[in-house]
Amino acid sequence: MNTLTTIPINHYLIFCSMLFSIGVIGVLIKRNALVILMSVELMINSVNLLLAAFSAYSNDPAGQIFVFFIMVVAAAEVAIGLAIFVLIYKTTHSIDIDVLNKLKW
Amino acid sequence: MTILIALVPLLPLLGFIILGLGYRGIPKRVAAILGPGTILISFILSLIVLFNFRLSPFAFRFFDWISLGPVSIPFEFLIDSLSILMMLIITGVGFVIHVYSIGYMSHDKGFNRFFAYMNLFIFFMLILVMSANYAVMFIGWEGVGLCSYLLIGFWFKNQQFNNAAKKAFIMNRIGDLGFLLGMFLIFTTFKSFGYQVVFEQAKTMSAGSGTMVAITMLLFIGAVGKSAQIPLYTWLPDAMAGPTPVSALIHAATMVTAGVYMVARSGVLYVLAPVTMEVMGITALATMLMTAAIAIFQNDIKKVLAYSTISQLGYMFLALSVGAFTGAMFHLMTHAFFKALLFLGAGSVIHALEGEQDIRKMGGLKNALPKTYWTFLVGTLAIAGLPPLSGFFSKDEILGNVFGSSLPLWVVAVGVSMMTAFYMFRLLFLTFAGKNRGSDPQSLKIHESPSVMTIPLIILAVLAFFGGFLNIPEIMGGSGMLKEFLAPVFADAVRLNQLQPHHVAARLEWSNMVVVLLLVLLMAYVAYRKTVNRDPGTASRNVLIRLIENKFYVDEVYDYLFVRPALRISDALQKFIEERFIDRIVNGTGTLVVRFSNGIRYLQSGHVGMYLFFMIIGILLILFINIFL
Amino acid sequence: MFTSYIFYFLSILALYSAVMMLLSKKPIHSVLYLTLTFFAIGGHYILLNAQFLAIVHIIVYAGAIMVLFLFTVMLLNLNKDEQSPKPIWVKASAIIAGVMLGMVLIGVLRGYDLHVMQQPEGSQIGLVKELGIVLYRDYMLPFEVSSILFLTAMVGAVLLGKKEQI
Amino acid sequence: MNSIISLSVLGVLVLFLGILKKKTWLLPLILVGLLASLVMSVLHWNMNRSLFHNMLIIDNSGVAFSSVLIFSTFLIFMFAAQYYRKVVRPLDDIYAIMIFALVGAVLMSYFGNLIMLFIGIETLSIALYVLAGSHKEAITSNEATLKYFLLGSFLSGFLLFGIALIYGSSGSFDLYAIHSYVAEHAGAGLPPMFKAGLFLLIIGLLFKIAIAPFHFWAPDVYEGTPTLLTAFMATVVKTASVFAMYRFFSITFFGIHGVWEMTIAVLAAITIVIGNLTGLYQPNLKRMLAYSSISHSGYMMLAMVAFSGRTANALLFYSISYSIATIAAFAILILVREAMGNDYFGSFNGIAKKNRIEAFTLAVAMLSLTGIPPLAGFIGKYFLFAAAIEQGWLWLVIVAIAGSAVSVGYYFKPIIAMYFREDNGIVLQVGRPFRISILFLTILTILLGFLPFLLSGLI
Amino acid sequence: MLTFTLIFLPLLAATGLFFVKEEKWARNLAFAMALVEFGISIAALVQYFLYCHCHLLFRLDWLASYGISLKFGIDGLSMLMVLLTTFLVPIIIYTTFGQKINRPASFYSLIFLMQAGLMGVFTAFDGMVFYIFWELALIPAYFIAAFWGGKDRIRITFKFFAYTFSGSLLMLVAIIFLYFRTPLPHSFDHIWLYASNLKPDEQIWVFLAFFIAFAIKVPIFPFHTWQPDTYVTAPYPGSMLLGGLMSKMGLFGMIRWMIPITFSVLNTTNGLFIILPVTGIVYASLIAIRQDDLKRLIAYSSIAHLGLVAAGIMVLNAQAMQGAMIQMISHGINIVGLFIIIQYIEARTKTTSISELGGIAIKAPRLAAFFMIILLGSIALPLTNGFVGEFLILLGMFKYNMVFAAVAGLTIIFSALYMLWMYQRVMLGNTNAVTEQVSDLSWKEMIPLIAIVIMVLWIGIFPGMFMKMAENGVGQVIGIIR
Repeated sequence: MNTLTTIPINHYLIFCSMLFSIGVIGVLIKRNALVILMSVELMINSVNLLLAAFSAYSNDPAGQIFVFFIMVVAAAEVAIGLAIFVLIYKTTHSIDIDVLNKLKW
Repeated sequence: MTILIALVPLLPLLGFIILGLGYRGIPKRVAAILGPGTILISFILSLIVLFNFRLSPFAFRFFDWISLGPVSIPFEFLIDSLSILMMLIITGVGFVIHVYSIGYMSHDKGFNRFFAYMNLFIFFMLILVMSANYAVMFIGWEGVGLCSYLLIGFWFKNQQFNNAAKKAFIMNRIGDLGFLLGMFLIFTTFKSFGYQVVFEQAKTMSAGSGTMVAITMLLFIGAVGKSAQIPLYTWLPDAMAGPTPVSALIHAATMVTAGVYMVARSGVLYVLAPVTMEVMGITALATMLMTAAIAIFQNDIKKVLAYSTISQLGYMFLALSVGAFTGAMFHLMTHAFFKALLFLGAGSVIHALEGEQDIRKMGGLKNALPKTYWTFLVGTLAIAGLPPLSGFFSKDEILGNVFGSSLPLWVVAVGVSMMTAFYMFRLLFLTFAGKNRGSDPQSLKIHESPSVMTIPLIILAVLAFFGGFLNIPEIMGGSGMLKEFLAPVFADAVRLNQLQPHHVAARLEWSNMVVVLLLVLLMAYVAYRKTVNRDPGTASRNVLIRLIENKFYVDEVYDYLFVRPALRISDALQKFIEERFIDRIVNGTGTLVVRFSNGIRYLQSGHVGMYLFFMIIGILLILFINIFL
Repeated sequence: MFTSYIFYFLSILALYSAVMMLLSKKPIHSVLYLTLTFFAIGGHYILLNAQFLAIVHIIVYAGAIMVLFLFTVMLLNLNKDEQSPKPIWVKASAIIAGVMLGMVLIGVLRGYDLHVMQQPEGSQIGLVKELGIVLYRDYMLPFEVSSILFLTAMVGAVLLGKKEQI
Repeated sequence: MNSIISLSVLGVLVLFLGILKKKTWLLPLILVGLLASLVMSVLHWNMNRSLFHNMLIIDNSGVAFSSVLIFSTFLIFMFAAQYYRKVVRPLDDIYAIMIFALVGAVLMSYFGNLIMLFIGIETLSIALYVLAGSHKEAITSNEATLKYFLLGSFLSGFLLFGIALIYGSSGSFDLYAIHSYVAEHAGAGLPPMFKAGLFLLIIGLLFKIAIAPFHFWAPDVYEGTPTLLTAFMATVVKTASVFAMYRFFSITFFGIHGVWEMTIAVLAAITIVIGNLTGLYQPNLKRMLAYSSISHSGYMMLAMVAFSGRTANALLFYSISYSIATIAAFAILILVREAMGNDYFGSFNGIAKKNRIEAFTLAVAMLSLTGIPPLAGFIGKYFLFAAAIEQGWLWLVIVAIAGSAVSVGYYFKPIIAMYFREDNGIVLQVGRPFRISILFLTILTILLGFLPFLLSGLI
Repeated sequence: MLTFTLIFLPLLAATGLFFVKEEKWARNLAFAMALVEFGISIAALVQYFLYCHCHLLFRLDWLASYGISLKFGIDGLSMLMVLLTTFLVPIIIYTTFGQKINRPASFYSLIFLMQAGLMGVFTAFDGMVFYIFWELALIPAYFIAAFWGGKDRIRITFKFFAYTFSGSLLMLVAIIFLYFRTPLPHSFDHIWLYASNLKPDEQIWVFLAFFIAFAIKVPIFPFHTWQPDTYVTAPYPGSMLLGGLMSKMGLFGMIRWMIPITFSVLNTTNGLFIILPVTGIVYASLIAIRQDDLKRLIAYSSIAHLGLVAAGIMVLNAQAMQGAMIQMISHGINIVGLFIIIQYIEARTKTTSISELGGIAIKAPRLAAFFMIILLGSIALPLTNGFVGEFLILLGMFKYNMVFAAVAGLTIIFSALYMLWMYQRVMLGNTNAVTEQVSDLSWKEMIPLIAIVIMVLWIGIFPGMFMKMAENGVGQVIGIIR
């Protein structure tokens, strides 16, 4: 397992960027709040991987610690997010983001 | 002495203050004493001054009026023969007219107010002539304008009269602006407003320089306004709206001659600006001719006299323009006498006819109003220039000088003299001779004025008769008293005058006199033939006469050229510039912001998707610009 | 060589399932694809010798979060097609924007050259022991503070979820 | 540090009290606890040390900032009783979450490590997602929380990406380490990866501050959120984020400017324009205050753009003046809304007649926000403008004053309504503590205007 | 200390009055306070003349680290303006006696707040403090006009506020900008600001910022459109404050700040900026001729008169500037007098429309007399206050440029034209249904007018004392220009 010598870090960077962009595209094109949240999770995961890669290649544990914290936070965020979706579903029977647009202008 | 001189203007002021503050509280009798009384004392004081006067000018200051670094304007009087002459005329004639007014205004509600204004007028007029510098003169200059305004509009219930008053004030103000600018130019040139300083320095300046011309022209504009010359004369006929004593005092004897006084006072400056002198001569000539012509066809007794006044003022300016300063002052004085007399006489007629002013409805008043008739006759003869009345001497002095200066001018002047004789006799005959053309009930009540009015008439008649003897020309064996008296004042001006009139041979002068006299008598006869026992309303009318009858349509032309455009411009400015341009820009900016705001708020569409999109675009731009550019 | 094959395999798997997550119409499919992506990322962690992260990742994401998602989908009965997908131009421009973002990021990161460790072989930082020491020595405070965060999330979720009205 | 602990304990205590159903104890406990925390926070003055391996850096600016945050929260809690007086249940959860949010905010003003920043932001954000939706039966509240959550979590992804890139290039999360990296590379120009990370991080913060084009959430969320919590959002959250940004810049870019200045200047200008212009057309006070808060974010960025030794103080002063005026405005809004049922300007018509103190408070608040001397808002603006002009950002200042001029248009709407329009005859129901609080805010606004030196030389 | 009291007392009065409930008390207290303030200003005058050239300085550190200190002082310029303010405020308060005022306590409180602002503006020797008081004076003015105003007041007064506030913001930028160009250590002190070192193009911008701010306040054509509406809609005391005092703030600001700092712009632009006020004189006069509303007519006349003053200030010579100072005082007194008279007329006839009036002089000769005297003052008849100022301004302008002086001099014709016409249509002629029942002034009503007439004549006949103050103040400014 000599990943660090065989795979240049650039590969990880590019991979993560692509993953991140796919997440962004997902956020932009989807109307279902749940899927949007999933796309956000994808973005965060790409960041996690990026941090882990940096951490591993520079032999510094801090990055991986950060990933750990991100996971913690992400879990909390998802919990809240899902609670919000459930709440909204109760009132509007939909989690389509475009249904709710009373507040504008 | 100082106190005496200070009292001369202060007494009328005191009179004004008491009458003004007391207004309704003071009984008429007190006002009748207080009003003329203060003037009488002033007159006596002036006489005392005269008798103590030793021909050397005498200046003294009371306090600093405006004083700022280089600009120092003391409230200062200058007493010399010229100002003493004017003081005497003002207080003397003023007193007489005040006395007359007691009778004339006796039935008027505004009796006290009238005397208050009259006293104020005397105060300002005295300031005007006594001042030692242009700025203080300007106080009087504007002050008399104010009093003129107040008195023309004395019967302020009548908006016609008010219009006349306003017109007088505005036209005067136009002249005043010229005067003011002239003053400024004097100050920037000579660093002072004081006569003595200015004249001392002016003497050293070369004649005909642009500055001098500008100064004198600007001052002359002031004189044109005040003394009702072309083009600013139209206010004076309208000013006849005021009570007749006002016309006599302000619009004949004193205020309107302020311009003449001012030019004479500034003689040193004027002789250094020949161009201005020429302009002045031409203006004077045109004014004389035009207004004399108009006077011939006027049917309002006071209007005739008003145009006559303008014409006579033209005479004075003509004299000034040839450098005959003494002549001008002399005529000013005699004119004050006989024109005041004529106005008061006219006032007596109007008083008797209870307000009727149209001479076509008069006639045959000779018997009903004997004292008025006789005094009026004296006035007419005086103004027509029959020897040995005052008008003869003063006119002769001017004509003599004009003759020596330029023959064409003389011819016109003589022509005007003839016209004067014609319209005055026409007036006289239409009013007093023949049958009464008025309605019958009117003629029943006609009665002579009370003696408080006739005595002033008689006094003035005496003055008009004998006033000329003050300055009997040398060829008639006179000593030229007035000339000598005024000589120190005009010495510099006469010495520096470039257009010195030629001295005319005595024989020629005599013959001129005779010619003029004969012509005047001829005109008197023509007037008699034309008027007596003829209905004045039926004369044939051609275009020229209609033109003159309508006063050359000058008022209409002014209305068309200045008044209406001004109003129209005012409306246009209000509507187009103010509301549609400036205010619209201001409001438009506001509206634009609001509109923009209304537009921009739709960015906030309420859709999360849109917000995400904008954010992504923002992020992209920020990254791209910062990293790749 | 072998590791690089694994790398490419995992990467392609991750990208593929990520794209499929977007393309699938039904939320439940999306959830499953995302889970697949997460597993692939977990593989990457192992590849990077970050064993602790790999384990936590699988437990937290695949185990907890994705199950939460699934529960929600079931709970809300969302397992049907999106009623009206976004208009095509919105999608197109979204994709253009996303692709541009990716290009910008790749452009930024492409030239990156990390100074490689002398002994990458001996790297033990990803192990539980190593990380534990660092976490409880240097990062003790954030560790403690995140309890506040959790507490907030907990209370918040209850607040939002419970029936009671305020 | 002590204040963080005490606040956390306070939050937990509040939850316990909720469990014990001691409703009446809640608010007094919170207020006392907040005051105690404030005291503890202030006691750190001149401590100047770093804790837990640079996780927290206690310095004077941090102390000042966190004190402001605690103080603002305290003020907001002063109005809580009135706002929730018809609610029967204990509300311990909402209060606890507010206090936890405050903990996050305080962390943001002490952080010395990006991890702490991240955790602080996320604590704050998660708490706010909940708070925004806490009025569950109101559909607007639902919408607010959904929008805030979606946009917030999306942007926190970018924030994280930025942190990752910064870590990748500088090799550390520690601010001092990053600073030494920046100082090392400042001469040759920072590598693109670091710059990208930097900007993504900044964007994450700009989102919280509501700078255009990341401001879109603000009006909608502010309007939908329960009013008391909107006040919290508009003041505590915004100032905490601005402080965090300042802290990040002041440590990592100490002595080195220019990398981010232009970007932020342009964004600030756009924000000022959009905030003020859009604010002009708003028919209700709450939404108008949202736009007002956006434009004020723009003004605060002026200080960031003109970065100097005085920036901290200018920000401090400005945020205090902004916070007290905004809180006062929201306080009156709470009253009027309670009486009239909506926040349209029409509801304010003629209330000055019967409610002099309330109208006066709102008027002073509006004037202070407009920046009329001698109120606190003017002094705050003056500091910002002066800083910007000193650094040569004249054009930005011109934009800012143009914005100020436009802002008169909406800040005067409530004043005109209250004082000059026909009376609608309402009498606001105001409790004594509430009235004392708003009076206190008004006096503070005036006092700070007259005696700005109390705060101006602090840090 | 007197200086401080002059500023602080109105503030105190404003705060105190706010809490007075009883209407009568508020009234009497306000009047008493105004008189006390007047007394203090007289004391300051005495002190000023006793120790001439001492500026009665008062200084207190405020924001020392930002170079701002509360520096106030009274020199010749300030003294004149302070006297004007303290003289007019009691008169204005007096005219409200007998009027029914909604919420009197707030009303008087605002008047005093405004007075405090004015005092600060006129005595500040520190740029930033000047600005602060400048705005402080605006707020009460706005509230007075908008709360107690007439028709369409909300829109009009808002325009007024927004317009003037925008202008002052420009000035704020200019002042701050100047601050960073002052010699080290930077300071807002006027001496430092005067010594600021500007590049030529910077000077133009600074000048423009100042000029626009002041021009809006005065107002100078074409920045005047807020003014006629505001004067019409504001209550009488408000119009008096605006016309009599607030407009002077702009002119005073020009002399105190704009001219000493950026006079070279005026030198290099060859009178470009003087064209505006001079145009305004003719423009506003022409518009005034056709106005039908008395207040609006006064408003336009005010634009014309103040345009002359502004032009006088900007020709940069001693006479014109001193004249401008005198004229500011005169205009303040006259316009307040005119507004008082219009107020009396409206109180009697319920209208200010000229075309509906007429013949009042028959019924109310005292009113007519006062009106005439004040009117004469405002059309600059010699021996009234208007003349002295206009005379000096025109003289100074004449030295600068004859054409400007000639055009500006048209004001003496135009002002007579519209004022007399107004007088004629309102006071003269015969009475009509509206004016039939007009009663004459009572003694109580005459008191303020008597005070004003005394000032009209005093300044007109013995302007020496005022000149001395103006000379002293202007002398410093001119000294800087040279």
